[in-house]
Amino acid sequence: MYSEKVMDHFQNPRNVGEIENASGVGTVGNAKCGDIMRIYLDIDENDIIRDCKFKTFGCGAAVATSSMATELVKGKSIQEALQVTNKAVMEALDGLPPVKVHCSLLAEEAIHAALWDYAEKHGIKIEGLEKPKSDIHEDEEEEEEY
Amino acid sequence: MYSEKVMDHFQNPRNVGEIENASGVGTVGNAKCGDIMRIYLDIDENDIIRDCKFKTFGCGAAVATSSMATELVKGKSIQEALQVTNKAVMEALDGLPPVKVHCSLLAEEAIHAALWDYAEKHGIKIEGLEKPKSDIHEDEEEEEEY
Amino acid sequence: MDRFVYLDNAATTKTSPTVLEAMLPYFSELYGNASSIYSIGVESKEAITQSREMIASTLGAKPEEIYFTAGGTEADNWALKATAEAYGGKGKHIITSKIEHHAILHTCANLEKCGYEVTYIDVDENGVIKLEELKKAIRPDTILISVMFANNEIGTIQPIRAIGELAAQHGILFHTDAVQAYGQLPINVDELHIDMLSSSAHKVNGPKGIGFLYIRKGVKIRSFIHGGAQERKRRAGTENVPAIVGYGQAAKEAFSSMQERTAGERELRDYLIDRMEKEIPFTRLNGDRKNRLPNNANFSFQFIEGESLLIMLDMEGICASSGSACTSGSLDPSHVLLAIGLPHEIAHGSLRLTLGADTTKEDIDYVVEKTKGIVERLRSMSPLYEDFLKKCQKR
Amino acid sequence: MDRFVYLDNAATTKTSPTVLEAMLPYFSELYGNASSIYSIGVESKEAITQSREMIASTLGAKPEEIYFTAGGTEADNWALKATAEAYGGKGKHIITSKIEHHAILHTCANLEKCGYEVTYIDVDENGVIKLEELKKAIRPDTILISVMFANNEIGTIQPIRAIGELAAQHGILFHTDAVQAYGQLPINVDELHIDMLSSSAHKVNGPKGIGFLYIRKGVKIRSFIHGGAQERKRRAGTENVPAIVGYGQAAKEAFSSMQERTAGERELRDYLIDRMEKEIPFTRLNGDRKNRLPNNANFSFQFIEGESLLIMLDMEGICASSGSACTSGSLDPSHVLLAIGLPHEIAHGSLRLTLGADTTKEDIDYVVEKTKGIVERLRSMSPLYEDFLKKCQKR
Ligand SMILES: Cc1ncc(COP(=O)(O)O)c(C=O)c1O
Ligand SMILES: Cc1ncc(COP(=O)(O)O)c(C=O)c1O
Repeated sequence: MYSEKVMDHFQNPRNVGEIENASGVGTVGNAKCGDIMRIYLDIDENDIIRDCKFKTFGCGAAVATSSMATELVKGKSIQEALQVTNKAVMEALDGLPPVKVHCSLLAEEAIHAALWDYAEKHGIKIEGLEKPKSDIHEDEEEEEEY
Repeated sequence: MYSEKVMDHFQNPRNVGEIENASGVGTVGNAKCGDIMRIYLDIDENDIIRDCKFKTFGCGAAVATSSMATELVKGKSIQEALQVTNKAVMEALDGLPPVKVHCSLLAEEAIHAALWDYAEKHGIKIEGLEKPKSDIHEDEEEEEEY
Repeated sequence: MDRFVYLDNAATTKTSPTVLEAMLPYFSELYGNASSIYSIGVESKEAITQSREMIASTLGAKPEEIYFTAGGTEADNWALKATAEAYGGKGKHIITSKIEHHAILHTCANLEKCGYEVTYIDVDENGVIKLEELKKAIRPDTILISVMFANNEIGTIQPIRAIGELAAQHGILFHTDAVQAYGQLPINVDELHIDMLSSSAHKVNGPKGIGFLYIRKGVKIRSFIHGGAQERKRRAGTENVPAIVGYGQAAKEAFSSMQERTAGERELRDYLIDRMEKEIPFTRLNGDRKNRLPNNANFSFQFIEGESLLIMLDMEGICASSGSACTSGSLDPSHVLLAIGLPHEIAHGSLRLTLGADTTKEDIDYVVEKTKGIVERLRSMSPLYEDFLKKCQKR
Repeated sequence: MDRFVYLDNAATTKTSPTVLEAMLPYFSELYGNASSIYSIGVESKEAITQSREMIASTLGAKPEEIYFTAGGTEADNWALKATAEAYGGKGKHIITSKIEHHAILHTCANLEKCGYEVTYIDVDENGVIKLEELKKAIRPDTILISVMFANNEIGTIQPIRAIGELAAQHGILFHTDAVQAYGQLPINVDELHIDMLSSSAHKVNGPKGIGFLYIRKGVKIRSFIHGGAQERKRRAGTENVPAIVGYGQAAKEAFSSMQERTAGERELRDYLIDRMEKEIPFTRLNGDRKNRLPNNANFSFQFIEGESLLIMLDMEGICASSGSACTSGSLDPSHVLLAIGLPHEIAHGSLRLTLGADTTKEDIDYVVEKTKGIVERLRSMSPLYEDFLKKCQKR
């Protein structure tokens, strides 16, 4: 069901944990749908993401996309991090099953939420960043139904 | 599906054939339903059935009941022959599958038809013998239907 | 008995030993539920995927258009009832033929009770559907045409492409019961404009209890069996993994051997027909002489009745059938033989012999010899034959 | 991985090797169509008769009340739809429970679309149906009550006798989905006033793709699958002889071993429950502690999600399930866990372990150890657990 990359990131998730006094924290998803992601960012004075950690309640794909998303934004600038879309996360994981695509959207959203938190805390505005929805399930692709 | 007795009478039917100038001949059944029985009787001056033959177009049970019926009436008086019911034929064959019960009715009817023919030819009336129906399928027991 | 000759392959076939072998691991080793997440479940799922792909490829279909069922009957019921349910708003008229299998005819009868109207198209004396009549039967409220690919009793192959084109021209769904044709004839669902197609594994040396319904992508019929999310939510029930694997293997074997096998069967079949017609008087071949299934021969022997014939053949080790196996026990003669115009007493005396890949010329010779003797014996006991002879003498 | 432990016997079971052995001759040797007249067909028919008799005897039923189907789902669909069709004139109201299998719930949803009205009765926190509510739901137009014998997720056994008596008093038909209970609990259809009962072989070490519907003599429901005259004209389709034979053998084995086997399972299950509850904090046993299937244990581990847990268990060689296997792939948590009142996030973190005859104490110890570690690990990754800990610290 999952690609080897997904399984690797699920079994050995990178960047699990918390960051004390993080520059920004974002939590998205809800327990009703079975996945919640929280991303911690440590952003330096040059707007570079020095460190990034996550905690996730959710399925294998939720964990793997969180892990991959943190990997993809670490060391990037804020503007670069904004370019990390769910597609990029999926591609980096060699794809996801159709029912799990929403997990990658959630990961994208979690990063945006953490950045939004950072911006709010610092009273700045990040160009191209919109207030994140906490729940992305409305966008979810449904399997063909009969 | 069939008892050993039925199979024996089907494989080695007794009294197959015709009787030239028979005292009475009866044919019952119709091709539509898939069985036709013809019984020939040779009746002596004392009303004893000296000989009895049959020809049958039909299934295994039709052949076996014809064979058994001829066996049962051979050597009997006309009045005794009238007592040979379909039940007697079935019992003598150790039973028939429910869908084949009508064959035994047909055999009973064929004997009656031959006796009727005898009576008509000789201008006599046989007590207890009614004009036989040529087709007994109306009486047939249907399997439980849903 | 001298020999065992199985000539009832249209009723059911021997599961090929290699098919059985392919199935075996899925009973007691790889028994995982295909919908589960752990490895032995995933292995089941992959086995199902492979089987589905194999079957799709034999029809020129997409894997996601193949839905496994418990057999041909369920597939037929599904196609008809679900189409009726889904398109009942558009219209309530269905067209089929008079010589369909009971899986179609009795389902149609059920639909008639539920307010649908069914037109049953006639066939000619060879069992070929009357296309002109079919054309005329089409109405604005016709939602489905269901005509079998080839008949199970007399083997006649229907003009499926012509029917498919007709249906397509009128925007009507076209279903075909290909239970007898699948694996015997090349079928391409696109070329023939088939929207739905039923099939059953045990007719092609696969296991019993598994079949499939091909449903063209876009055909919006619903589930017939509701429950779990199996088969893309369209057919519920824990997947019958061993049987599905067996069907995949059987399809593979049937299609890879098709040309050679059916050529051999055709030759033997024609030899059988030839000898029967020449050597047994008052014998009629039923069905189309040319457009017939490669393995089907169906005869009527005048003046005798089918069941007696079958029992006597069985005593000689020969398995055959008369009319359709499903209706044995019934007193009515085959509706197919009546539809091609046979009178009742001749319809009652029919014999279907359906060959398999392993049928030999010796088998055929044996069957012809035995049949000859038995027909003779039964005729000598037949009042109809007696009448016939007397009539001839009088002339 | 150190070990392979299969604890998903409620999803499907290994086909017992002796069951498979009983089936084998019917694939490639005794492959005759059971409706045919010749000897190898008759042998098939006799094998079916024996199997039917065996199964009938396990329920205190008559052989002619057992109708073979392709599985539990088909049996459930048949019972509901055919009752609706046959008794729709009397009324259009059906009563069932909120925790039925989807084979019942989705069929009910389909019937609702067709103009029937369905009342779904609540269960208490242990998953036991609320009898008072059921009583009140009965109306003059109620034609059927369908309540499962035991639940497939949480194992809770329902008060079937009380429901049966209630139905009988009101002259309402009573169907029970006994797919999980059959072979695990003694069942007598007369004593319990059951009119119809569904079952599926692959849940009791029989093959997949075969089940049965018990229909009490006199219940006038019609066919669901129309076609040939098989199963006393009530269920069409070529008989799946090997599977039917396998079911007979599996039933024989399940019932002859029932007492000893379930006693062993009960003991191990209680040991499992005991350890899990003691050794893993924030763990909840779902389902009734006493009135539960002998082989079922169902836990919710707070703060973690089920799929992750399952994958990690799989990596340790442990097969288990979360919610119902049929709905995996779906995002909704189990409707059963929601019905017993669990909040969504706890319902998402459930684990079902269902034992088999060959489960050992060592297996259980291994599973507990591994589960402990995995739950700990997943909690360390869980934002919900983080929040919970922080809340505790604050106090
Ligand atoms: C033409 C045709 N349709 C449908 C069926 C039904 O298939 P099954 O018995 O596998 O359900 C058969 C065979 O019995 C058949 O020959
Ligand atoms: C309670 C219950 N009912 C019905 C079914 C459906 O049975 P099957 O998958 O054999 O069709 C199952 C199992 O999946 C079940 O557990």
